[in-house]
Amino acid sequence: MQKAILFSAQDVNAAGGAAGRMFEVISEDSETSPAAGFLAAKKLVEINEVRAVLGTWSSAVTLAVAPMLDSAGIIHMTNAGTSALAQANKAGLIFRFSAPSERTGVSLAQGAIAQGFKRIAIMGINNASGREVAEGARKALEAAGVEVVSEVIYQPDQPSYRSEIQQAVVGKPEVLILGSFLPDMTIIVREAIQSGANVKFMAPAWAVTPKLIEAIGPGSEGIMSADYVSAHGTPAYSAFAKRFEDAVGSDPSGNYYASCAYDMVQSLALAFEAAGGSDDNTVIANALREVSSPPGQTVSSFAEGKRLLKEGEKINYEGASGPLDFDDKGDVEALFKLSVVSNGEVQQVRVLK
Amino acid sequence: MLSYLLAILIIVGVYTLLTQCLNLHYGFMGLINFGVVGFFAIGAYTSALIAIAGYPILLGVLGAIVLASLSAWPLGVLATRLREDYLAIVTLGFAEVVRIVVTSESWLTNGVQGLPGIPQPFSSLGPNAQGLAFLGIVLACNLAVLALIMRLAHGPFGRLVEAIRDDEVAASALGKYPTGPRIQIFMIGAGIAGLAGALYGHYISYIVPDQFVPIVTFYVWMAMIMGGVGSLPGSFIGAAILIGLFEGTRFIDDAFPGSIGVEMASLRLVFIGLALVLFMRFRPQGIMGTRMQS
Amino acid sequence: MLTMYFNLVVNGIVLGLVIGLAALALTLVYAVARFPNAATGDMITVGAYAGIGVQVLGSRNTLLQGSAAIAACTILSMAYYWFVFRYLRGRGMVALLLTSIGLALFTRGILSFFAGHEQFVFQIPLVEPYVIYGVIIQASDLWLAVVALLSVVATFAILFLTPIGRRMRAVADNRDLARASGIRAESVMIPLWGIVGAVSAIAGIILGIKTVVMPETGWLLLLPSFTAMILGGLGSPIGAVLAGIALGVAQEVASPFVGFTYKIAVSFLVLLVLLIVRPQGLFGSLEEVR
Amino acid sequence: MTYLELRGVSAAYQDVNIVSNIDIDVDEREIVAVAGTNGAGKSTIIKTIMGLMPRCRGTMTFLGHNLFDYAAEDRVRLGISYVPQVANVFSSLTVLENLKVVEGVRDFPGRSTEIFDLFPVLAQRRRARASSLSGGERQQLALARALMSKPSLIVMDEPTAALSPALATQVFTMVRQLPDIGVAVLIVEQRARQALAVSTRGYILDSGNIVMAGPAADLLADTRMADLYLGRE
Repeated sequence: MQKAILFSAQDVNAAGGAAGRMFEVISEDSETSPAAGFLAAKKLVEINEVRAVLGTWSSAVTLAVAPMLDSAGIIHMTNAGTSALAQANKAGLIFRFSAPSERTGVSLAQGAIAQGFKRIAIMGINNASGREVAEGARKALEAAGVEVVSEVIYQPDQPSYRSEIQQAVVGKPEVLILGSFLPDMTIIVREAIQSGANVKFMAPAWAVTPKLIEAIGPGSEGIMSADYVSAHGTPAYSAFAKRFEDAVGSDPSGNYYASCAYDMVQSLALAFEAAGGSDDNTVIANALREVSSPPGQTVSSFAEGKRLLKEGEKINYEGASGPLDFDDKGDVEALFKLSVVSNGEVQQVRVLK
Repeated sequence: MLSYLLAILIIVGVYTLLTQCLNLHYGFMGLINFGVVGFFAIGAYTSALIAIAGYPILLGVLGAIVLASLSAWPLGVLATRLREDYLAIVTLGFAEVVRIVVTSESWLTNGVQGLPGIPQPFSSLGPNAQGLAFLGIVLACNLAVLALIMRLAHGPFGRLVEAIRDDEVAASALGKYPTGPRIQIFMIGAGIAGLAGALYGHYISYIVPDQFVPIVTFYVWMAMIMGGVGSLPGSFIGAAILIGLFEGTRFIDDAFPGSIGVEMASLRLVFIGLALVLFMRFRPQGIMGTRMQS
Repeated sequence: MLTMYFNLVVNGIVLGLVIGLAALALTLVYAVARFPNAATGDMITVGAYAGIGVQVLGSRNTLLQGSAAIAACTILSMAYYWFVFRYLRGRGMVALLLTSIGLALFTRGILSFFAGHEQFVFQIPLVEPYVIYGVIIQASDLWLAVVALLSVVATFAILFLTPIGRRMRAVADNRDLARASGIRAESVMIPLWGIVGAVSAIAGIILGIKTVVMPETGWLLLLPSFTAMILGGLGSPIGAVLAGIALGVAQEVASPFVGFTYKIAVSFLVLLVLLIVRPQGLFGSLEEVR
Repeated sequence: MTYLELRGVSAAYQDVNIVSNIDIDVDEREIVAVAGTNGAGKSTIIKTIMGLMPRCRGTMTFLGHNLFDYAAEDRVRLGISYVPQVANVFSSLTVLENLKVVEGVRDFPGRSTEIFDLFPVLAQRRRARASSLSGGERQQLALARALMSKPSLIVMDEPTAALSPALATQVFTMVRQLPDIGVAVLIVEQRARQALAVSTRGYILDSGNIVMAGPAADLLADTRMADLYLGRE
């Protein structure tokens, strides 16, 4: 993620910077600990005098730094999925580049229904994200009149989840919706296969990565994932992916957040350009909404957008991670796709409405 | 700049309180408390919940102290009966149970989502003045605790402890320290940690179970060891070095941009681990301390 | 219904074997050095990463991976003793424990610096389980049980059938008497720390195969292993292993009643009750007979 | 010939001297008793000789070797064996293991068989855990282990402390036989009269100082000493 941000900033600076100013990236480590994140952000704001903080993804860290950034008037771009973020967004300076976890849960449920499953069980890791995914899925299933066979919330960092799996599959579900992260998902799927549970798996895209497929091997065929429609396959994404791989040396598809991080910097730069380099972050934030939403000519990089802005055109940034049309709460409009692992790759099946 | 400095000093102040708690437990009484973070969590949650419910912050802080002390009572009773290393693991387990409870009982604690929006005192003053005022409170709390511990140490019970410690024969004759005061001391210490938790919650304004993991306890032990076991000024110095280590490493990255990045977290762990080992090996009495109890 | 409980028991035994192996490594150190060695958890992690290292170099042979892990951990463990713990003898439990925590953090920092925070996985084929009257037994768990059992047996053979093992137990029993009888403590301690390393390595490989390998892998196992060590009677190797299994079973069988988030607290509760009722541990110990 | 020679030896815990300025000699095939009341510092002298006291001063030689040059575990190799007062056996080991564990120390393989000939009681219980032995049997085992290394000198710390008078007499009988197999003995005892009765020479220790020394018979005959230190019969 950090690499994607640096890469993106280089792009901006190579295009002559935004409103005549170059971007400088200073990175701090939140250790995914709220207290450390708080002090890290405080240091960025006070010592490095940054204008925007990008790339927080842990819900706990994001919620810990949000009020402080908010009162200091700093733009905050995040991937955190927690629903509590909306409350913290008082000044309209928070932008979330991915969907809320609960919404991911809903789309998993929709995906399961769309695939024709009747008996569905839910497992969620006991943290903010896992619980919200599980909750979203359950609510959506109940609303659609589909029975939830069982729901299990499990503790993180256990050496084995056999009993949890046993509990989840006791009602013989056809599919298991997992509100999981990669490590626990890896263990659960492996244990489930090895204990002969005849069930399919479905999880948020952040857990269904090439790492997972590598870890499970052939057994990973058919694992489904749902996520926010990224621009996978679009020219914007392909261009980004190729250049990213050349520059950084790794394939960004392995890291869900790489494209988000790239877009954060690009869109911020466009907003800065559009706002004429204003020193007021509220102006920038409003400009950000404008340059990323219709109406306007679609662009997918800062360089392209900058040129159009110079010509006085309206633009609409559609990034490598998706169309990015922010609403008042700073959330993007959620449009989800269902993917499935086949031939060892995550392949898109359909878009979920 | 000022506000960042204030933030660091406030966190140092909170850790100083925790270190004072441990100094009272271990440095003074020889009780091996590996559950400091449990009392810290109880304090933070109690005060936050009371304040969020709309009661005055002061009431929350008082509640934090009282509840943390009360929760220490059964452990204190146990402490008088258990071998020292058993107590260590019992307290460690206690802190883990506290964390599991606040994680699980989401009707009360909002579980893994954490409690956002904890009321902050002086929030109308603007960041710098607020930080300054908060630092004043933290300082005052530390001084009050210091005075309390001094009184305990120089009171009749403190003299008894001192006498027993210096006289091997008396120690073996009496067996252990008298039970009643031992439990009281344990509870008072826990109250101090509860106070630290309350201050911490109101300052950061957001608490979540992830903040109360066992490693926090070990950090406090580190601060005590570095400062010097049994030394009260050492509590402050130890806490300051600890936070200094954490925050200082942030600036390495500024000096050499892009050189280390996320690997910094690993290096920080290496530094802290190494510091602990070297201190134990070469200066077990800490910076301020004169003796190491074993 | 009954099948469910049988399955939970099986789950508990599997979990308990992993905990028990870690507790065995802990208790061996406790027996001779009288402190809970918090660096054990990260030693286990080192074992897992050593195995992964072999895999990265191209070999999927578990035996080879295990040997590498044992070699790495044995050397590291002896180095811990030689460069650190040797100098701290007689400093008291707390000093040694804190030092071991320092070593634990240090080790984890080094590991994550070089290996990063992303997970690694042992590439093993996933196979269907044996189902006996509804009780599910995974092939890999059978292997795990065999290996765990073998390592316990090997440890016992060394301790009880060899001259060096005899001397280790003598030093553990009464260090002063051993020295005054002419037993060089040092010549006993180094192989003992080596064994501790080897046991940790095996626990690491097993844990790695069962789960995923990350820098925190072993550290997270520490608290249940501490509990098992006390439960088994400090310093009692057989007690540690049995207590590990007992804890695992108690935790899993309790889960239908207390839920999956509270099941971890069960082991703490068991410990608390035991300490009040029977402070010398379930299986007695060196402490008891001294 | 002088086996063991202590000259001006002091030993301290932290900064407090427990014994000061002690002179003791033990000659070939001699039994020497150090008698004194509880807390006189008897055990400290033994521990000093065995290298188990952290702080000591003075000179201490054994067969011409400066003992301070040798770590505790190496003093055995010079030919000194130790029978401590309490915790005198490895209680979690069996009787046989208690003997075998020191087999490699001076390398007399098969020595345990010879020892079992000397101690038939132990031979019967060779598979038993030492913790299951009676007090008298433990004392025998401790002595047996001390003999494993064919020592020239055995130092014994109150071997009869926890024993009944009958068993104590048994132990003293055993001690009396040791010079016959070429072993000198240094024994500290509270049962001073009995100890002196089997000894050739004796020292009386009080508050860490030697207050009287001489042939055992003379000490026993000295009525002043008898009143003060030996207790009335």
